[in-house]
Amino acid sequence: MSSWQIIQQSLPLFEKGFILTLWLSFIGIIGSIIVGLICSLLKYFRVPVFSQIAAVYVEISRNTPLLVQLFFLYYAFPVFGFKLNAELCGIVGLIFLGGSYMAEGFNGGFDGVSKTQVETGKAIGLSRMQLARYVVFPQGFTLSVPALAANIIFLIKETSIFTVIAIPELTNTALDLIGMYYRSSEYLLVLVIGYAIILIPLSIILTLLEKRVRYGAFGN
Amino acid sequence: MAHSGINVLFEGRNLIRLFGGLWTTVEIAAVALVLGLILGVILGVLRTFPNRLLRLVLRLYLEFFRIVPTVVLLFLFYYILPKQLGVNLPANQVATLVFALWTAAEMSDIVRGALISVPKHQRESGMAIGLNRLQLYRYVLIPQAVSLELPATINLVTRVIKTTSLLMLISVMDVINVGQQVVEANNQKYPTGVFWVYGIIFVMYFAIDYPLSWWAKRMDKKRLERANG
Amino acid sequence: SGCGSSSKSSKSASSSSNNPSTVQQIKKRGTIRIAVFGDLPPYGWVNKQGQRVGYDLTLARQIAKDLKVKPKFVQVNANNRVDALNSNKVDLVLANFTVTPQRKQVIDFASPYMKVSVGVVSPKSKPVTKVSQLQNKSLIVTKGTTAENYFTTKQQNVNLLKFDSKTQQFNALKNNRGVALADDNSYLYAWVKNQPKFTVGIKSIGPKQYIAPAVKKGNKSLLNWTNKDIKKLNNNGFFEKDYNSQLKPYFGKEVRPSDIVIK
Amino acid sequence: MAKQVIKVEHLEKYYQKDHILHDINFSIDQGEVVALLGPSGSGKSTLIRCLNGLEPYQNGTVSFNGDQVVPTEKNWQKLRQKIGMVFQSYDLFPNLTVLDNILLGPVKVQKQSRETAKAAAEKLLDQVGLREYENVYPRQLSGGQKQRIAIVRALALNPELMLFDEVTASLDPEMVRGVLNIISKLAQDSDMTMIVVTHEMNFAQQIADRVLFLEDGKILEQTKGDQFFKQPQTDRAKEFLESMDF
Amino acid sequence: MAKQVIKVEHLEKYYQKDHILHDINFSIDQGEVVALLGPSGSGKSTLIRCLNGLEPYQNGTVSFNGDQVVPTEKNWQKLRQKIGMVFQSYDLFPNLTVLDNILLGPVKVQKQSRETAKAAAEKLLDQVGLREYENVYPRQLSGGQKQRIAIVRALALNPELMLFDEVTASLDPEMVRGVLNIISKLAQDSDMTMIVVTHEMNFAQQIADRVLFLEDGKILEQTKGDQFFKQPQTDRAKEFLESMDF
Ligand SMILES: Nc1ncnc2c1ncn2[C@@H]1O[C@H](COP(=O)(O)OP(=O)(O)OP(=O)(O)O)[C@@H](O)[C@H]1O
Ligand SMILES: Nc1ncnc2c1ncn2[C@@H]1O[C@H](COP(=O)(O)OP(=O)(O)OP(=O)(O)O)[C@@H](O)[C@H]1O
Ligand SMILES: [Mg+2]
Ligand SMILES: [Mg+2]
Repeated sequence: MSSWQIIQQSLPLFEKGFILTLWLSFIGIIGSIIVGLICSLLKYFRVPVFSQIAAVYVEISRNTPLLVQLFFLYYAFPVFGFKLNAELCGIVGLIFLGGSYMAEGFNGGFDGVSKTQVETGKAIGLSRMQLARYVVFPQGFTLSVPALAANIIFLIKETSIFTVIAIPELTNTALDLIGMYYRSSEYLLVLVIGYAIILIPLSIILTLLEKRVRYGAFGN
Repeated sequence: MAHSGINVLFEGRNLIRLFGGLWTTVEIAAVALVLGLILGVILGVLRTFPNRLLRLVLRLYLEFFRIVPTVVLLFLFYYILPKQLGVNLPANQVATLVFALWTAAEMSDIVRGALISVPKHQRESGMAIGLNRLQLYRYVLIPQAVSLELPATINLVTRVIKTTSLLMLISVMDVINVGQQVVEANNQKYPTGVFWVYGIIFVMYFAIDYPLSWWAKRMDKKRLERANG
Repeated sequence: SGCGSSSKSSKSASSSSNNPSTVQQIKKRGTIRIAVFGDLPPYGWVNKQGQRVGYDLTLARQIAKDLKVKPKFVQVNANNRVDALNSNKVDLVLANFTVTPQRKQVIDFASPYMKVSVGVVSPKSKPVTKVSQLQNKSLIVTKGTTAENYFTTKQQNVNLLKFDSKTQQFNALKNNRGVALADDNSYLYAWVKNQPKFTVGIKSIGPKQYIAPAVKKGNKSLLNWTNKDIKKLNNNGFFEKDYNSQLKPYFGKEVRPSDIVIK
Repeated sequence: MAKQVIKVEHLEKYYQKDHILHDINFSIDQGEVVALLGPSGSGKSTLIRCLNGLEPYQNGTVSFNGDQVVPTEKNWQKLRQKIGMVFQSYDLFPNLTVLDNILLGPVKVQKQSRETAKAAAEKLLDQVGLREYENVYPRQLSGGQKQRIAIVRALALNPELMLFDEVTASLDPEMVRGVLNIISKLAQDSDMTMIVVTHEMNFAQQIADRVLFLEDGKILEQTKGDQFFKQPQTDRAKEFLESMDF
Repeated sequence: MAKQVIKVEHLEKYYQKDHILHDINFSIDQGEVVALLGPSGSGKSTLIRCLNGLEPYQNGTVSFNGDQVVPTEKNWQKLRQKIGMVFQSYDLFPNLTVLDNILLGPVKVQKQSRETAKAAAEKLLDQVGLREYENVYPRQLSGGQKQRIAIVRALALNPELMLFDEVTASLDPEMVRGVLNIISKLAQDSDMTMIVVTHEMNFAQQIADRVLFLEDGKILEQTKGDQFFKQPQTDRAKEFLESMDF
């Protein structure tokens, strides 16, 4: 069979994997942003106990590989009767990892708001809440956009690791086909193209967004 | 029962083997980092040169490594390189090569970013005393860029170390692969062994990466304070 | 096109004189690189002392000994056995490699040394004894195995959960991630012996199949040598000895040497 | 006797181990304009930042309108509505329009109605000649314009005390004049109590009722405005004045 | 007749579409000190940056010692050894000690031996009163000290022409004087040819043999120093001078 036929025959399977990759990434990213924002807010408002818990979580999550996190969730936790299906494991794992990355992104933005801006806000009598609402958050979100964009791309790529817990996303599909039909060049090519189709347009969109946001708020 | 599962680590040479696997991991990461960081600095410098073609080529190199997930990179290099190009390397060296090239790509962007954020007047002062381009980079720009980029570089290092967990997929006897062997070989005696084996691997990665992240964070904080104060 | 022609030329080059895996080359090098499993007791695994042992490993060492070279083991998963050969990572695969028509197209098998067929293991509490019980249920397999191939092509309404390694697939079964697991029956016998809660409910489906050493396509030199060596080993009873030392302790009473060893 | 707006007694300030302000004592009456002069690093900024609680101090007291401030963040936050402050850097909020910058305090902090606050703000904008810019974003303004808006923003809260910290230091020389003019006018026409840190001696001479001369965190002299510039009491102040004009 | 050090003819400079410098013509004789004055944004920095090739220009010529400069990067790089330049921001290299900052040019560019260069550098350091700082890093210096070192660094190459671009603009007021003194001394005692951009009118008056007054990228007038300050020829210059002192 020619390479082209091989590729054509595999396309329906890849399409399924592609959609799954997109879908898992989407949920994972939304979840990560929510978790990250919560952690970041806990830190910003120095909520006792919870902010410490969030800090510990962030460190654990940031400093261990997703693969090991997934192994834990998927293989080790069920030993103690805590069992999630593979897709849920993947999503939980991705959010567990992404939450801390997003939290760091938001923190960076909030910390990046200049000290004089904060002091100016205080000087006109804004309360801590008001300072956050009118000064720190609007400027901080803008500042964190580049980091968040980088995290989004990063998380999408991390879904390739889901292959180890038998989720038939893109990478898993390719490795599986290679195992059955031994045409690794063709399948890996399709795989790379699959990621490129997702990531190239996305990275262009995010870059544009970054530029726009930056100009919108800090043209000075 | 759960508590006794931990003994799986102390059976035979299991623990030593796990550390041996970790050593393989660290070794690959270390060599890849040394090579990748050096190459990355060179590429980063080249990316600040005015030559458009050069910049385009290096940019494409970066984007390729950015877009293709590391798992896929590993498979590409492990299987495709030998077939299409006739270069044949054992798994550990393939892994080292992939990680080095990936590190270089990411590093080139960090270096470029740091170089262009060295204040413009520093570059111009250098030019004003007659330094040529090489001298400008050698005495003025690179030394200053290094201190600007250090936190980002350390973060890259932690990422590379974490990503070595993928080595298990291409027949490298890394800590996770050894972990799987241990789990399988002791399955019957220690049904909860899987928890402890993956647990210690988790702790190992954390123990390596956390101090590095902490260091990077502290430096970033200091820089922020300096910028603000 | 250009791409195709370059791959063709490299292929022809690798099957001719500069093939690094000829007997001559191997002897010159002094080591033979053999792909084995690392997590499949009792065929290819690593014991708690860190030694590679098992039925395949004993054979591998014997082959190296007969070649008068040292063995160098490369651990593989089922789905990279073919590529390990094709990308010249190894000279020989001794990783429970089942002979199939598709595989024969891309690599060369030597004479078989073991018989198997696909079996299905399931919990004793909910045993699966007929393939029809698997309709629309999740069945655990490892990527690149004959079991996966069989179910993908012959039983398309079974949902497959595909894993990379044996460790992962057995763990998944223990965690009830599927109703059953399909793999070569010989491993399943060994595995259930240690797992009293599970049973090999379907002992054999599909055709009887053979396990054989594999070499890169066109590597006549090593192929012929291996065939001769297997014949010799068969004649002097090596495989029975290997069976008795490596496999017997892991199997229950339901397995006899003649189920496995080719006479 | 005029009402005492602010009174500082035995104020001491440390940064970690560094002793920055030493036993600061002074008080300012309503309507008085005090210039705070002194070499760079003498502690001028630190002192006026202590006066609206942006810097914590380790000892001594600050009283406002006769009431000693219990230095909690909450108390300071309330007081800051009565103490306007303008900084050296043009510190407008880049994410808000000029008008929203000005209204933030009156509307969100003082809970004035937007209409009232807006009317007042527009009057102030008229005074600084920037009424037409009310709907633009700060990035579209020049440095001098930004700084004038910052003054308006502080005034919009109707403060009883205004603190100016080198408000012209980062302006282009040609822009300086407009901003100083506005402060002069404010000092002369209104009854505003002010503390002004500046390096523009001519300007200081023109507006100051009194001069506090600070060095190394100590008040070296407190002298009437005219007298300070003609006949400073200390040698250090004399030397300082000389160095200030080439 | 004195030697003509630099001559500019019909110089035109654009940033993309913006026409920044319009038909600039002037020349400077050896030993002459020219003050380049003008409002912010008038193109002063751009002009002097064109004179040592830091900015490319689109039309016209620059001649140095009678030779027209063929504007390639290589040529400029050689010429820059003869043209010292000091910028507004303290632009010492933070990664090198004071001495290494100064020696970088003489040793690496001019290939002098380190000993010779060091002896010369120390002499210059003595002149600006900073000999004892030769082994410290720039961050340990005050702004005025840094700027004096920057001047020494430029002088160490023994340039025939010195360009100063608002060298005191980011200094604390008390520091300004020391730096200006050094430039004055250089202007008066040595035979150095200089172009000085400054906003300190007293200083300009004191050192300038001639004033070039720039507005909107055009030279509005070229007048003898004394005369410019007493009796500027154009109204715009008069207005400018008035705005500069409060
Ligand atoms: N955050 C800080 N941490 C430590 N020391 C500080 C801090 N801020 C200021 N200082 C020190 O406090 C002293 C007074 O500083 P301050 O800014 O009040 O001086 P200043 O009189 O306003 O000077 P300038 O005229 O330059 O604005 C200086 O010695 C300074 O180094
Ligand atoms: N890199 C640039 N790109 C586009 N326009 C520029 C650039 N640099 C300067 N300009 C413009 O060129 C004009 C002249 O600028 P220049 O810095 O030479 O003025 P200047 O007289 O030195 O002002 P100042 O006194 O503020 O230093 C200004 O209108 C400025 O906006
Ligand atoms: Mg100050
Ligand atoms: Mg300028």
